[in-house]
This record gives sequence, C-alpha cells and structure tokens, in this order.
Amino acid sequence: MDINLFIVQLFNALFFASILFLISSGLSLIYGIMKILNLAHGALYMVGAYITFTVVILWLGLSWYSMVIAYIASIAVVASLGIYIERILLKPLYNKPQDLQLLLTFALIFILDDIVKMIWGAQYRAFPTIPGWSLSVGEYQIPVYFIATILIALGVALLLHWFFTKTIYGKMIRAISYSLETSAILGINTDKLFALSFALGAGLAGLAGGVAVPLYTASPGMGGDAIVLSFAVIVIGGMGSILGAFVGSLIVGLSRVFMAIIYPVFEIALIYIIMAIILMFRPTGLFGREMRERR
Amino acid sequence: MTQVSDSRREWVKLAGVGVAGLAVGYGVGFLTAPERVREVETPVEGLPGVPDEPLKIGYIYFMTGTLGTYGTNAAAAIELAVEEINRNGGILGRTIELTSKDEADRERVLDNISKMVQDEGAEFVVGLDSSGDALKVIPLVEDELQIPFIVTHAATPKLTECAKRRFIFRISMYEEPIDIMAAQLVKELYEGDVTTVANIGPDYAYGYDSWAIFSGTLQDLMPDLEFLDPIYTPLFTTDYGTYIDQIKASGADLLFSSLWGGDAATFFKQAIAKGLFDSVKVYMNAMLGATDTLEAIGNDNVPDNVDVWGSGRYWFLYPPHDVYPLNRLFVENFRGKTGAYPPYVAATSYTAIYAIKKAIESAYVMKGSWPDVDEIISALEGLTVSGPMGPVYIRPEDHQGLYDVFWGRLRRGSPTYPIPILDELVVYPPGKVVPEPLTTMVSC
Amino acid sequence: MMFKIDNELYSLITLFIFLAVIPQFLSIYNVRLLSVGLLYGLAAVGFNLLYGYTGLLSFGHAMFWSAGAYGLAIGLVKLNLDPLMSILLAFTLTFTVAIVTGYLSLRHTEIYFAMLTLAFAQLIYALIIKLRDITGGDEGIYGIPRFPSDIGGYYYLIYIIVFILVILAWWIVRTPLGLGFQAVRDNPYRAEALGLDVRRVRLISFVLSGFYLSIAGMLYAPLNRAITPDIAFWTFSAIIVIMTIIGGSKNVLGAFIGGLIFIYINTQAMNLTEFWQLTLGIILALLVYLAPYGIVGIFERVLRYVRGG
Amino acid sequence: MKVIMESIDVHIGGVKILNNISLNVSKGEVVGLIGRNGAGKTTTLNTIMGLVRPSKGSIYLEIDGSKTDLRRLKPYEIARLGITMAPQGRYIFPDLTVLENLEVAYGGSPPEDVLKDIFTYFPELGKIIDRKGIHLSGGEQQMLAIARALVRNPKIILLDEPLEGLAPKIVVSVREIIRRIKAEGIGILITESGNIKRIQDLVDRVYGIDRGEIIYSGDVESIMKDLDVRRRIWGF
Repeated sequence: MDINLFIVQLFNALFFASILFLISSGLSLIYGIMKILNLAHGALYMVGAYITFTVVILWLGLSWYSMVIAYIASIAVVASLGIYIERILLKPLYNKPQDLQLLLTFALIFILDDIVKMIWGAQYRAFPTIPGWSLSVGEYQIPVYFIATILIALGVALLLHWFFTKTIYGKMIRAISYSLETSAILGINTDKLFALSFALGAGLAGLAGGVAVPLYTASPGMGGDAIVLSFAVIVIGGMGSILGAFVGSLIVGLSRVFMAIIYPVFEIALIYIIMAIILMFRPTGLFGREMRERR
Repeated sequence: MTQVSDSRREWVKLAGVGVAGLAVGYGVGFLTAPERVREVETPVEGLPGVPDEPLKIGYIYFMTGTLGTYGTNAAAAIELAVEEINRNGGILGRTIELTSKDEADRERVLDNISKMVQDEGAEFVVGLDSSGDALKVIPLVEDELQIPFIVTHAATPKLTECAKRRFIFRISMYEEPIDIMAAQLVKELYEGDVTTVANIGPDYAYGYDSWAIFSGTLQDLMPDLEFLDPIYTPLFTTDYGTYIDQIKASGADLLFSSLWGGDAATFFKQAIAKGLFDSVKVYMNAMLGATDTLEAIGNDNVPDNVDVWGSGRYWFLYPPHDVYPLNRLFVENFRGKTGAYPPYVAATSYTAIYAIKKAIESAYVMKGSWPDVDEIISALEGLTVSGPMGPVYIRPEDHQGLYDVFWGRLRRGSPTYPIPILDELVVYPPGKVVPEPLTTMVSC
Repeated sequence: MMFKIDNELYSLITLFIFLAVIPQFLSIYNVRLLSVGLLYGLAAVGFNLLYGYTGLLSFGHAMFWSAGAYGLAIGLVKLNLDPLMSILLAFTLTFTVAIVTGYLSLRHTEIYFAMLTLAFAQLIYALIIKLRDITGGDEGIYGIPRFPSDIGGYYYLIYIIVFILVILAWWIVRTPLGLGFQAVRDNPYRAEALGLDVRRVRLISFVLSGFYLSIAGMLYAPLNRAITPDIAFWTFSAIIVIMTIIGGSKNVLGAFIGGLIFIYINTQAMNLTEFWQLTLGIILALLVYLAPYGIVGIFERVLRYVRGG
Repeated sequence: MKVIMESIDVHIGGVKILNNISLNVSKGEVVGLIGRNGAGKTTTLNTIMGLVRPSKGSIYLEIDGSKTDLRRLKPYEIARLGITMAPQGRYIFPDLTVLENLEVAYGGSPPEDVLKDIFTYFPELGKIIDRKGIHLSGGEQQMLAIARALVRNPKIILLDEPLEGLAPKIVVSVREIIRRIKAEGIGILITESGNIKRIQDLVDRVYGIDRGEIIYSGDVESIMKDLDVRRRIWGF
C-alpha cells in the first residue's frame, strides 16, 4: 500500500470511528450512570438524522450556517425527547425489576421507527449534495466533511472531558455512576442528574445522526445497524467510560477499514472476535471499572 | 369509462394488430405469445358462475424499516390497480379486496402468508422483496397453500430457473438478463476503451450472482479484459470510503455494481465526494433505475467525468409516453397518489394485479364460469399482460415474466424532473438477453 | 424423587389439555400459528432456565435456535442424511456451540455476559451468511421435509415434544440441579461456600437452555420447510428475551405463556393497523407498567384477589 | 431537631428484615446501635435515609414541634433536610479526588471557610486534596466519608460502623473526631457490631438490636448487665 493510500484509508477509518464515537459515547454515558442498556439509542440517532435532514434540506437550504443550526436542532430535539423518555417512561421503573427497562427501550425502537415513518415517510432521505470541497492526497481525495466530522468528534470528546472533570454536574454524574445510593444520601439530586444524563446521552445520539446524514442515507430502521456496532464499541472500551468509547471507536473503525482491505471476508466478524478476546482478558473492557454491587 | 381503460384498450388494439411498431423491437417472448391478447368486454353485473363475494388478493412487502420504501411504493401501485379495476366493475363483476402483511417481520413471513391465504381467504398473493424470502416460500406455496403466488421484486434466478414451480410466478425481470445485457453493452460501447473491471456489490447471494453473470458473460465477449477481485460490502453499509479508495488504487476503469436502494445512493454520493470517477471511466449499476434511489442521489450529484449507466426492472419513461399511453397514465396516476415518480416495484406490482385479472378473464372465456386454480394457472402460463413497462409475456416453461431489458445513461433531470434520470436508453428485446428457460449461469 | 404437585403443575397440565383439544376446533392456519406459539413457548422456557432460574441474561440465544434449525436442515437437505443422523448432527452442533460459547462467556455475569453472548451470536450469524455452500447464505435452505407432512399431524408431534420438555423443565427446577441454579442466581458466593462449583452449574444451565432452544429450532425448520438466517440475527435473540419477560420469568409457566402470547400479540398488531410496529411497541410498553411481573403475575394477583375475597 | 422511627417493619425480597423498630435520635446527642452482623443495623440507617422503604410504621423529622414525614421523601431530599450518612464500606468515589468528593457532596465548590472547617477537623485530608479516592488508605477513606457527610452542615449524621477495619492509631483519631462533632451539637447515630468498649465513652445511650428487633434501649452501662441482651448480641 503506498503512503497516500494509507493516509486516505486512515482518514476513512477516523471518519467512521468519529461517527461511532458520537453514537456510542451517549450509549455508554447512559449505561454508566443509569445502568440501563438503552436499546433505543439507535432510534434516537435516527431521529437526529431526520431532524438535520429536515432543517437543512427542507427548510433552510444547504450551507455551513444551516448545518450548524441543524446540528443544534438535532441535539435539542433528541435531548428533549430523551428527557420525556426518562421522566415519563423510565422513571416509574426504577424500583421495578431491571429487565423492564430493557423491555421498554426495546418497545421504544418499534414506536420511534413507526413515528418516523409516519412523519417522514418510508422513502430514502438523503442530502442531494455533500457539503464542501475535497483535500487531495496524491490521486486520492479526502472530503472536507470527513475532516469536519473528525474535528466535531474530537471537539465533543474534549467537551465531554471538560464537562466530567471540571464541572460540578460532571463530577456528580461520575459519583452517581459509581454509587447511586451513596450519592443520594449525600444530598445529590439524583433525579435531576438522571434526566440530565439521559438528555446528554440522547443529545449525543442526535448529533451523531445529524453529522452522519449528509454522507449516509436516512431511512426508518437505520438505527438498528448502528446500535449493534455501538454495543461492540462500548464493550471493547468499557461500559460507562467515555475514554473507552473513544478508544473503542478507534479500534472498531480502524479494524473494520483495514480488514476490509486485507481480508474482507472477516470485516464484520473481526469486530466481534476482538470484542470476545478483549473481554476474555479484561472482563470490564479496556477502560471499564470493576462492576460493583449497587449500594 | 375512464381514461385508464381507454388507454388500455388503445394499447391492446395496437398489440392486437401485432404492432411491434414501438420504436423498439419486441423479442421472441412477445412475438411467440399466443393469441391471448384479447380484449374482454367490461363485464356487467351478474355474469353466470361468478361468485358474489369480493376477490381477495394479499400482498407482502417490506413496509417498515430500512427497506420500507419498497413496500409503501408497491402498496400504492397495487391500490391504484385495484381502484381502477373496481371502478370498472372489478374482475368479471367481482370487486377486489386487499389484505397485506409486512415482510419486515422476518421470522414470521411464512406465518403471515399462511394467514392471508388460509385465514383471510386470499386467492392470490403478490409480493416479496427478499430473494431469501422468495425461496423460503416455495415449499409452503407449492405444497400447502396451492394458490397462484406472483413474485414482483425478488430477483434471484433460482426462483424460476432452477426448477419449474407450479404455483409460483415472477412478473418482474430477474437479474440475469440485466447483467448479461450489461456485458453486451460494454462490448458494444467500450471495447478498446476499458481494460480493467472491478465490482462492488452487496455481500450476499444477489451480489455474488450478479458479478458471476456479468463477469462470466463479459469474459467470453472480451477475453482481454482484466477482472479484479470483486468487492462485497455488508448490507446497509453506511460508509464506503475504504472500498472507494481500494477501487481507486486498483486502477479499474470499469466499475460494475449491484448495490441497490439506499446503499446504491450512499455509495454513489461518497464515490463522488471522494473523486472515484477521476479514475473510473464507466460505472454501471444494475439497480440505479429506481426512482427512490435516484431521488436520494439528487440532481447535483450527477458527475460529468464518467459514464454512469443504470438499469432496473422498469424505467418510468419507457416505453415512451407518447407512443405508449398506458405508461404515461400509470406515471401520472402514481404521481397523483404519492407525489413521486414510480420506482420499479410500483410497476411490477401494478402489473401483477392486471395479470391476475387477465388470467381470470381468459380462463372464464374458455370455461364459462369462474375458473379454478389449475385453470387460472394455465391461463397465466403464456399470458401477455400490458404493464407500464410494456407487454409482459409470462413464459410457460418457467413462469418468468419477460419484457424489454434496458440500460440508460444517467443525466441531470432538471428542469423537467427534480431527480436524475436515465437518458439515451438502450433497449434489448428479451430474446437477445434472456437465457433459455430453466437454464442459468448461477448454480442451483 | 417425588415432588409436591403444585399450582404451577396443575396450571401447566390444564393448559396442555386445552392445547391438545383446541386444534380440533381451529382452522389449519390457526393450528400452524399455535405450532409456532408452542415452539416460541418452548424457547422461552429453555431460555428461562438460564435467565429466570440461573440469573444470567443471554442476548444471543438465537444462536441455539439456529444451531438446531440449521443442523437439521443441513443434514436433511445438503448432506442427504437420514433424519436420525440429522438430529444427531444438530445436537452435535448445538453442543459444540454451547460448550465453546458457554465456556468463554461464563467467565462473566450480568451485562458483560449479555454482550459476550451477543457477540458470539452475531459471529455465528456472520458465519451463516458467509458459509453459503453449507448454509445457503442469505437465501437459506428450502425444501426441508416434514413428517407428518400435514400441519395437523405435525402439530401433535410438536405438542408431544414440547409437553415433555416443559414438564421436564418444571421437574428440573425442583431437582437438586435446579435448586443449584437458583442458589447460584440468589447468591453465587454463598453457593460457592456451600460447595457448588458455580461456573459448572452455570455452564450446565447454559448448555441445557441451549438444547431447549435447539430442539425448538429443529422442530421449526420442518414446520416452515425452509429457513433463512433471520433466525440467527440479534433481533430474534431480543424477541426471546422479551417474550420471556412478558410472560413472567419467575417460573416455567410464565415463560411458556409468554412465548404463546407473544405470537398472538405480534399477529394481532399486524392485523389491526398498518402501523403495527407502533401498536406492538405500545402494547409492550403498556405491559411493562401493567404487568411488571409478567402475565402470570396478573393471574396470580387476580387469583389472590379472588381467594382473599 | 429529632429523628423518630415508630414501629417500623421492613421487608426485603419477601423477608422481614426489621420488625417493629422504634428509636429516635436528637440533635446534640450520640446514640449507639449495637448488634451483630446481619442484625439489621445498616437496614435501619438505610430506612432513615429513605434508601429502603418500610412496609409499616412511620419515620419523621421533628423540628420545633412540626413534623416532616420522611417516608415520602427521596434520599437526597432527606439529606438536604440535614440528615446525612457515612456508609459502611465508605463508598468513596474512586475516580474523584478528595476535594471533588467533598464538592459533589456540597453540590458545588465549597467556600473557603467550609473547607477550612473541614480541614481543621481532618488535617490529614487537607494535605491530600488532589489524591484520588482509589488511592486513599482505609483510614483516609473513613475520614473522607465522615467529612463528606459533614460538608453539608447536617444536624444529624448517621455513622455506619465508622471504627470497623481501621488501624488502632486511626481508631483513636476517628473517635476524637466523633467527640468533636458531638461538641458541635450535631446528633449522631453510630452503629457498632462487636466491640462496645470502642464507643462506650462516646455515646449517651444505646439501642440493642437483634434479628431485626430492638431488644434493649437505655444507657450503655446497663446493656452489659442484661444477660438476655448480652447472650443475643455477644453470645455469652
């Protein structure tokens, strides 16, 4: 492989990893604090994609300016949706058997898929054009949107890092994800933080959908495929760890892209093999903490 | 009497006098069609031997999920056909009632088909998008349900060409003739211009078969070409960057693709964004002639530096609207109903309903009362029915519907059309590209 | 060993008597639907041995259903083996899958176990798609023979096997083995202290549960006479979990009813409306709130209410 | 200010853990809760904090004659009323530094004077404010657990086995801290499983608990004299 090809393939992998990170960081965050595996996370990602599509293509027209508005709209709409889901649907279940939360998020996939179909129809929804020019690397090209996406993912990673290490809410979320009950008896408003975390996680899914849609194609049910890969990412990285989601996305992104070159038959299988191997040697994933009894 | 049936009659007249007078020649399929192309008078109420209750037809497509666009389009076209027929007195006075199921409930496809037939009394079933599902229903339909089942979308040659089925028909063109024509077209247009051929297709049987047929045919025609290892991508891949750069690195100048639906659109757009068509000179996609895919691609994404060819089982501008009003009316009515240009599933499912109507009517003429299943089947065998895609001849040997095969060049549709369109259509009659019945290059 | 005949067994027997008689009054389609219901019920009962009784949530049980279905279909159609050899092949395949994945994934519990089983199941799905010379890839295998060939007759074959296995499950959970499952579920440390080899108990439960699913799959393939890889996809694993929770994971009866009822909810949702997914989703969501302990939970509440006056 | 539990029953997983428990603790007094492991001490504290819901009985907080029903409140609401807890096992947030552990308990950055107060109580903690919870020694963890419970300026604090598993030297310091908290006028409910001597001089009165029932209530000197109680709690 010549060096130019290697560079563009690296960018291909980074682009893919960026989208994966945006999806899986929210999933991991929600799991970390609430210990809920949100099966409907892919469906939230889908809603985000449709919102950005609607704002840019149906309302404002394509421009960098409208893209930014669309991203904000995607985050806002999906985060609000997240708050409703958490406050109205999940909250009554906190004292009930944990399986019910899983069942509910599974039901939500069906509900959201069909609602999206009602609103936007079943047809493919895609950006008619892809924003931006391209960067040339020898005879190959890297669309500037790839670079923008990678920068957005990096920016989100840094923002999340700042949020969790520097703000009081971030620290409280870390406290709750270690022990909900200890946090509560110290006076931390766990209700508010649950809603906040779910909204944040959902907002990230919304942003992921918004960032993905210009190059991908939106359709009802598009979340189903995204979610399984995100599971792999957070399990490899460690559930509940944002750093884990970051590294996990890189591993999945890189291994998928380079496996597709070296031995494509195993392109998808490899991801699950990596996942199984990592779990065998590090039961909690690369950056996950030992699971503790919930106090 | 509405315009629809007027036009229908008009077309039938044309066909009846043996007009191959369309700009294109119809092949053996059409010419050898028996004299069944005959008008049946609009029936009056109370024909002898016709049951009073409505005739129930079931359909099953992907209605939800990523492939939901196929089912919603097919359903709209089926409803259109049924509305037209019922408005004109139904089939011999029997109105048609529809029932439907969602193919997206994958594990339950067979249960749901059984329900429509055994529980809800459907006498015909049309549908199926997935080739796997189409093969899966064979034992159920042939041995248990034993009613005519018309497949309108699934494309695997194995359905019709591996063995003669008794109850299963396919009205839509299958993949093999389209791929064979692609190879012939390459020889005709690009011999000497291209040297290296690559493939990108979906990572399952349809993708493998398409490449096997295309490359096999092309190798016979142009033995000097270099054929690269085919690239197969998992279904619903969202990110084609790595494949695109691989193709670019391989130096291929002819790229064949069997990607379809949203995948075809996603790949195409990413290929443009990544400048794939700086090196690839000819891109042929066997499923690009789907208006929903083209809508997802958009007018702005039609590149100038590459010859893009697309095909499909129907193209809404062919046969030309001025010489073939049936197609014009279908397109207009479909647009009136859905606001979109009809994709191929719409045309094939629409035609399936008319095939049922016509078979029943022909059999009734022979018998004088409502035909039983065997009589309907023998009427379907060798039937020629006019669909939006032109006359479709149902070959009796394998129950495969045959009609013109086309490839067209992708052009910006504006200002007339908001979507890219296939222009410079090259049309081959089925006789030129359809293999003998019950033969296929795919291993059974 | 003798067991006290309890309400659960009475209910199961009553249900099975009903299931023996009812096909006489049903249309052929409904007998078919009931056959699928029995198999889903069997799958839920098997899954629940691991989930409800041993406390391990597997997210990949579709792999066992597929191992049974594909093992049998490959034997009968691709290798032209006789039925007995095909069944043997399916069992061997199931056993291999269960031992290997069980050994590797049972190092973990809770969510990591769930994710590992999901990973293995997806791996097997990928293999089924890839090894198309053997499995037919996405096009599956069709033309699987059925004996007896009519649905009515085949129903009773399913019925007998399901009856035996469900009662067997009822019995197993009352044997020392089954009590071991529950001891491990309730407190693995205490179980360990009591001299139970926790990992071994879990593995036995995993394999046993896998065999239940496998047998359900083996009966499913001839019922449909064709199979495609969707039975190996993760959504099917999710459905196995969901129907068990719907019925109630506390006992054998609950899981079995969950499987039976899920089929009807699913079918009815599709009949009611074009937006069947929405309908099904809302029904599932309502069940979460109205029947947090499953449908048997409601029965029990009603029963308690009636008894209590 | 006084926490009062009256006739509390608690069931967990269908098993009755607490049976008809009545006790109270007021501002300014130190009350001991003595019992073996598994007798129900931690469950009692958890019930006060709202972590466990009683199936019968009442718990309320009495302030100047007006009563607040604690059973309706969430744990964090109870904490905000002025009742906090240093749990058994300490549950120091391992990823957070000493300072951050205090911050999340305070609900923001504590003002200088609050921190200064805390670090006069716990001078050791003042030296390691940037060390992560996971790297603290057992004694430091216990100090931090108590500091964390104090940072919100509670009226009553529940200390669950604060002397358990500590080196003798640390036990001395923790005892000293408890004495100083008492001097501040904060009410303390402290549990102890075995060694009553460790808290004998700290408490004003004690309850004895066995198998979920209060079997003794009174001063600490007499508890050892009640033979039945002695047998049930210490086995001799």
